[in-house]
Amino acid sequence: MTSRRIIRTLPLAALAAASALVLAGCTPAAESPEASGDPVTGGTLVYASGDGEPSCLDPHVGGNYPQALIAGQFLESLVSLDDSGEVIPWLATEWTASDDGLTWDFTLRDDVSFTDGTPLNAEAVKVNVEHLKDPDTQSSTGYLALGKVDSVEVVSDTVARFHLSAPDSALLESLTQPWNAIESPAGIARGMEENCLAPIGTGPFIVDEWVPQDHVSLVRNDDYDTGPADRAHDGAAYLDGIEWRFIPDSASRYAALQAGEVDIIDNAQPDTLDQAAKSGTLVEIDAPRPGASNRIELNSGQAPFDDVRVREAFIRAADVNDGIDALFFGTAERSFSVLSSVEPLAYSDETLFATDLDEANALLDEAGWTERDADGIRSKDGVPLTVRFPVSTNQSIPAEQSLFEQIQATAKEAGFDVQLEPLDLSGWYGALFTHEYEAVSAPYTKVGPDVLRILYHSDSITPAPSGYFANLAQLDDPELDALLTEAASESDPDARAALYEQAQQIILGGFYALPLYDQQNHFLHSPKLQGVRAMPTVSTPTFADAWLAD
Amino acid sequence: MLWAVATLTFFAVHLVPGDPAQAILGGPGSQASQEALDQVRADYGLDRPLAVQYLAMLGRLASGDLGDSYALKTPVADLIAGQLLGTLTLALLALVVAWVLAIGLALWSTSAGRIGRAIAAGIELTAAALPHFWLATVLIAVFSTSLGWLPPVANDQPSGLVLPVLTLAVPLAGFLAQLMREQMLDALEQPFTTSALARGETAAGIRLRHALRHAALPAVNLSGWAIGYLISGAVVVETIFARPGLGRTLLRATELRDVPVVIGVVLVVALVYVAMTVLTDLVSRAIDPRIALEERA
Amino acid sequence: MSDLELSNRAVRGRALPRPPRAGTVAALAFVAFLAVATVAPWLLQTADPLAIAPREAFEPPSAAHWFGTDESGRDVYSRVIEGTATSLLIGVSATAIGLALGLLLGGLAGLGGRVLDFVVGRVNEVLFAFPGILLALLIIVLWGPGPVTATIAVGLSTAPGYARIIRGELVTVRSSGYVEAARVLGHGRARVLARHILPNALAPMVVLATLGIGQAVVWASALSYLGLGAQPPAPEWGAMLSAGRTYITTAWWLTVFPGLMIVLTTITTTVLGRALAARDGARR
Amino acid sequence: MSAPVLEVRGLSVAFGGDGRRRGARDAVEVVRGVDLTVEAGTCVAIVGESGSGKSVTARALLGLAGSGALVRADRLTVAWADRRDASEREWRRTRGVGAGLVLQDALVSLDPLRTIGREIGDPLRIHRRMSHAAARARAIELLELVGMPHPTITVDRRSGELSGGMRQRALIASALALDPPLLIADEPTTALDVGVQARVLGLLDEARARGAGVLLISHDLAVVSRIADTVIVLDRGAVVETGPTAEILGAPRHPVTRALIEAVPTEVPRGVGLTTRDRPVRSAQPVVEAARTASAASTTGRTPPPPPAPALEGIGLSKSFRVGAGTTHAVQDVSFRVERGRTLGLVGESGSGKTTIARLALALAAPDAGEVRLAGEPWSPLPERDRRTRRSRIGAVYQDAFGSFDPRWSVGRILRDALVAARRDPSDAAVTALLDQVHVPTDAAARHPLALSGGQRQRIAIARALAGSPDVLVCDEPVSALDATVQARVLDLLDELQRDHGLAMLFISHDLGVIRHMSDTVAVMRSGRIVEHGDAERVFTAPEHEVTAALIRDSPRLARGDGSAGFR
Repeated sequence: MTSRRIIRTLPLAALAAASALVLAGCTPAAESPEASGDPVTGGTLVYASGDGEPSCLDPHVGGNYPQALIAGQFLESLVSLDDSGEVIPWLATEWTASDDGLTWDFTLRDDVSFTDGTPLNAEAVKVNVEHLKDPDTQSSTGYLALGKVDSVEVVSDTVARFHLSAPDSALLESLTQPWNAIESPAGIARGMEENCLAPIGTGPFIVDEWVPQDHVSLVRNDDYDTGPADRAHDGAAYLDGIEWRFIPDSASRYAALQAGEVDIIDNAQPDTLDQAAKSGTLVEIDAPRPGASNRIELNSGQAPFDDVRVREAFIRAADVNDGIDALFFGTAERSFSVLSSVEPLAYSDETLFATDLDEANALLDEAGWTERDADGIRSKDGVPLTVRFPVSTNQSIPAEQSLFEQIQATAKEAGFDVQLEPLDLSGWYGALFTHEYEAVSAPYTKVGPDVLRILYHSDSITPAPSGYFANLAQLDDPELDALLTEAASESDPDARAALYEQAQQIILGGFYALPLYDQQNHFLHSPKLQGVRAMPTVSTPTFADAWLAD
Repeated sequence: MLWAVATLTFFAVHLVPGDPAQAILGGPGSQASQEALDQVRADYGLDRPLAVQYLAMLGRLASGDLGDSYALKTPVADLIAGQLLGTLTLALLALVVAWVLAIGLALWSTSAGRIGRAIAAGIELTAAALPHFWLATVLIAVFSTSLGWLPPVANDQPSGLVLPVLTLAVPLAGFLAQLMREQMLDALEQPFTTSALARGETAAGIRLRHALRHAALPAVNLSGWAIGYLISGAVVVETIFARPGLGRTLLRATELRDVPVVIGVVLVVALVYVAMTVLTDLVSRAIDPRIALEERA
Repeated sequence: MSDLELSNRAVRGRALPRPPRAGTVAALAFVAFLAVATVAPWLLQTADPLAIAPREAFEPPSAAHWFGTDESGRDVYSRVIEGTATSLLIGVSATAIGLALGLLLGGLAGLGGRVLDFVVGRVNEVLFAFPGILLALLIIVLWGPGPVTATIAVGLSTAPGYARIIRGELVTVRSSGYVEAARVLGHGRARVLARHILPNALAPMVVLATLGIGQAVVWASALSYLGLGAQPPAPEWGAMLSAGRTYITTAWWLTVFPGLMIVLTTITTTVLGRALAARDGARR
Repeated sequence: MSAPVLEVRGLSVAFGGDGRRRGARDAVEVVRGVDLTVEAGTCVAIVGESGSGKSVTARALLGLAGSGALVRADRLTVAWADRRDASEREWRRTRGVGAGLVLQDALVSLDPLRTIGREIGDPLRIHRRMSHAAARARAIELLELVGMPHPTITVDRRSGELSGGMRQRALIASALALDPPLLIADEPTTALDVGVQARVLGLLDEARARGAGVLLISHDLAVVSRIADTVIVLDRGAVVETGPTAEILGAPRHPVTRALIEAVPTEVPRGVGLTTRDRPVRSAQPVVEAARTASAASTTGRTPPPPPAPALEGIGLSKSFRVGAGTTHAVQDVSFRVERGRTLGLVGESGSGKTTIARLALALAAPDAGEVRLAGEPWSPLPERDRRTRRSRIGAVYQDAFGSFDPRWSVGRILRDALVAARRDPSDAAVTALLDQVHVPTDAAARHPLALSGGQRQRIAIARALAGSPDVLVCDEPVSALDATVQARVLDLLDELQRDHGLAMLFISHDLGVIRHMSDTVAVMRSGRIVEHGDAERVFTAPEHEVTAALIRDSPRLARGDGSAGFR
């Protein structure tokens, strides 16, 4: 069996020096006091999260972004990504794939133990994969990412062999995600209830205590010496610990940061980013999430958007550029791709999205929507041109909801009756499951372009038992299906890139989606906090190298 | 009474669209498999008829067991026990502060002239009309962001309680002050006020020793309602000030369709309400023996 | 969930401070303003309340935009005017629902004899023990968010308060001298009920309802904050208030003006309610 | 002899002038140039109808006329201190120390939320800076002084927990706490039962005997005549007559005084009018003669031979109420008859069961035992449905006329409603006729009862009762809330109506004088039973039961000119 080495181990020391100053995506908001002086050991960082408090700290269970945010502090993955999107070693030092792409060998570091003393070995990896695939774990994100993994074989103490049912070009990218991080088998064995309260990993911090609705206390792992290959320094973290607080109200969160009650906040709102930039007293980290961009999917599965002319008319009519500028205070850049700008394979085509009201009107006339009522709403055969747009109040920030209102206003000029329906999460999913929507915005975070297969492959129209389906545009195109399937198993990077570009051309050219901007992921922190960076994987911040300056 | 509350809540929550099995498996949007859903339904007895589930719930409640949270998988009793103190502290402190503010305002406004009274009435009405969420934001903007006196979110220090308590107390004080002012003015027109003045009592003495008692009476009676009002307000206040508590627990549980937690919280709130009602009843009887007399008549 | 107890005392209280005449006149003037804003908003508006102009977003109050512009560059003043109808509709309908249900419950308790009184009394106690917001949340998860649900939710949660007061009124009126006098004259039960008991027991409800409208608007705005308000882009004061709250540090005018309308409406309804009560009380 | 404890010259009190702010509106003077002197050890009474300014005068003497009042006096010396233009602080030195005030109805004049010990102790605490314990001890002494039973227990009670008499004593005790040289008592006995009334007057008399000057304010000349040395008659804010009690009562000079004296019904024979001034004499015969004739006619049964059955009859009536855990027997085995054209007077202290009898008679309550018969036919056993059509046969007049009117209705509507109930044509003419009958101007039909005087309201209530041309009229304390002269006019009206319509009347009152004046036969009640029953004249002149005797003894009587007043 010949195997091709995909990636090499990197000299850790060299990389540390290189990335110490280049903090991924970190843009000082102003002339902030530059990171000066040597790292300081000690101190407890207070992190304020605006995301919902997880019901379980183990990201294997369920698997959402809030879990990823905190899990990144105490769990580590087999591999990571560097700033350029290349896969780099983490707990696994090297990996090889068989030519048929069905067998992968991961060589693990032999000097790592979980914080409960359990050694990290191939058996542990096997237990983790089995844990993720066990229905009792109720894993969703991690489970999907390992969809093609059949089993894990313990080759030796340090070599774990993954057996796949089909080639998976996205496997490594999937394994970088916190939802597929490696936990202590002994920890998992305690059962879900206990493991949810304090999962045990190999990361720089250890879960000490979780006071529901208030905070999670993390303390330093003094024995820590791992980290992804691009980590800034060796050894344990500088911080004594982290107090991870949940402050759901964005205004309070920002006020708490201003008052010095907390050191860093996530989900910073556009107006506060603007304010912070002007005042120059806070530092911003802009780390767009990977996977899909924020876009409005047009339901092509039913009238009126089953007609490409109507879809194009909507996109031509909806004027979003000025709105994005005003509402996001210049913190969000208009996107013309369905993929996040951090995805190297993202394909963008601005020409398709130029606003043109006359064109929109012409297209609608051509499509037969010629009658207009007193309000200017078009109709065809007595059926009004209605666009039901369920909006999740949990997922869309106020600025985004305002943007939708502006789309509603501009689309109306072409004769669309956009009905915005703000709904809570349950109601929102309910509207999607019953297909009571013509347009919807649903962010999706995943590492790598394989997210396109999840979002636009016709298989994803078939709902899961829960009613969930990811292909909200209901895009059913055999040609696209074939491209996405091929890309997912194509191991040659260039060929893969070409396939994905073709796929994206089909999606954009068919006017199935109106891209808006990247999934916004802004952090603000006090200048005291230094050495923090967002992981190039799913853009969660890591505090392994962070310190609090005096 | 608690039984009725539990029953009502049980059926109300079961009317809510949404599959509890789904809620158990990570909430809406999770991509749980059919097997997992079936498994959970069997485990939690969700496949049994509603009546059976209802009886099972009553059985558990009767033995003091509130069940396990669907979302957190921990016993509801533990969950609530951990949150109750925070909310009660907040609500009771707010009640006390509201009382103090209301008494102060009522004493001042009844001794002030026409213009003073009009101003007081304006203050009261405005205070009573302030939505909690707005007041909280303004307080944070003024006292934390601009002045930097107080922390904008709850912390371990007492200073962290000031703004949440004020947010809850100010609108309530508006209500109470209106009520107390009216009662005081009423009391000041009663013949016993003339009697007391004729004994040489000072105007301040009349207000403190006579009118205040009369004003306090209806306000005491209102305190049971006030606790319910404050706990309702706590949903918003705890969210804004990031305080742990029942309000946030309830909001979250409702969003997640976490039936046992919703029932548990409602029961506890009802219990607090009942306790408060009994207490206010005792207090008002102590203040006013006429109540007991009237009941006998 | 409300100041009903208080309002009732205001209605019953003997020594009501009668609002100064100037206050009543000002309140009436404001009501006239609200009436115009409801029926013919275009008479007062300076701009299209729905017309967006992203380039003119977040402009502070000026001669062109009296109350400034919002995040989409819409004229806040015109939106506040436009929102009057919706907001008042929410307030009025919520109060109407609460009152109707309160009438039913209170009527059963106050007129239906001992057993019914006891049963309804307990039901009412149970409803009272429910925190209002929970009732609202339950109703909202039942029927989904939106202005209609919010209205129903607020209405339902005020019902126990009304029921309690209506029962009290009925019991008082039922044992009053004039009801006895009517019986002595030989009038039948139905006539006494229709001519004396209901009109007199329900007269104070007009005042209570006036007082309840403002509070209903406030509660509905709280629901808006929790993400369960009116349909965008329809302007509604509560929804505007909660939407503007996001920008409170950068654009104060977004919340201050809708907030002012709510407060003014509440004050106005209260002042008028009291004026009514004073008039009514003078006749008693 | 030392200087008087109270000397007032030219006292004027005006309201509503708004002099402080605008001065544009004219002030209404409610007290005009009153002169007043009270010597130590004497009692001076101010008498007048409501609105005559007597209460305002009393309050002005303590600086309590109210914040809107303008008080002027040439001389205002209270307890030897000049209090003209006194500051609030100066007034406080007078209040409680120099002068004590006793108001009407201690239920509202004592703070119902404070123990009477504290209320009595207040002056001690305020003026003597006495400790709480010492004040309480002194309060107990004071309660003993006023004859309060069990003072050590009652000192910790609140006014609501005490009976009316005990409350009034506590109130007097609080006024006496610092033994002030002047005691001002404003209607101290109104609304009290006669027994209690007598004891309260006795307490004031004792204070006077101890050397205090007492200023007694009352609308009731009979009360005043008991203890007052001097009487001052006030009318519309001005003194119209003043002099020694005996002189005033014996030889009243002013018409107001005369009206007041005439209005006292006690000694006026049945059927004789109490008023001569306002009402035109409707009969050609002299009033007295006419009355006597009518009275004689009805008693001797001039027209048709004695009817087969009494108009209203109660047979063995019993009624009890559950009160808390116990049962109150409001009425026990009571029987009575009221004949056509005659009046049965029902008298007794409050709580004796009088009102329950009225309710039973009106079939508003069903008796536990016994039966009420109307015109010889069953009345109380009927189902309400059958009774309804016959209700117009029996009318009712209550003490609180105003409360018996629907607050939303005008006088006309009230009367039309009554006509409808009686199946009569509710025409304007019928309403006018009813108003004529009770001597109320016809334009009152358009007005609201609120706009009428107390006497007019009671007349409207009577007119309503007459709408069905009843045979029987049940009057429950119909004049108790009215001023003496108004009371007199209403009583005269009832008398007249009885004569004109041959009404049988069940007349209930706690006032012996009224009962005596109105009744042909009298029943005396106590604790739910009739203890004495008989011809009115006989009962009053030769009471057989001790309850009756005590009632008669305690009843204030106008000592007409015999110079011997009350307790002397």
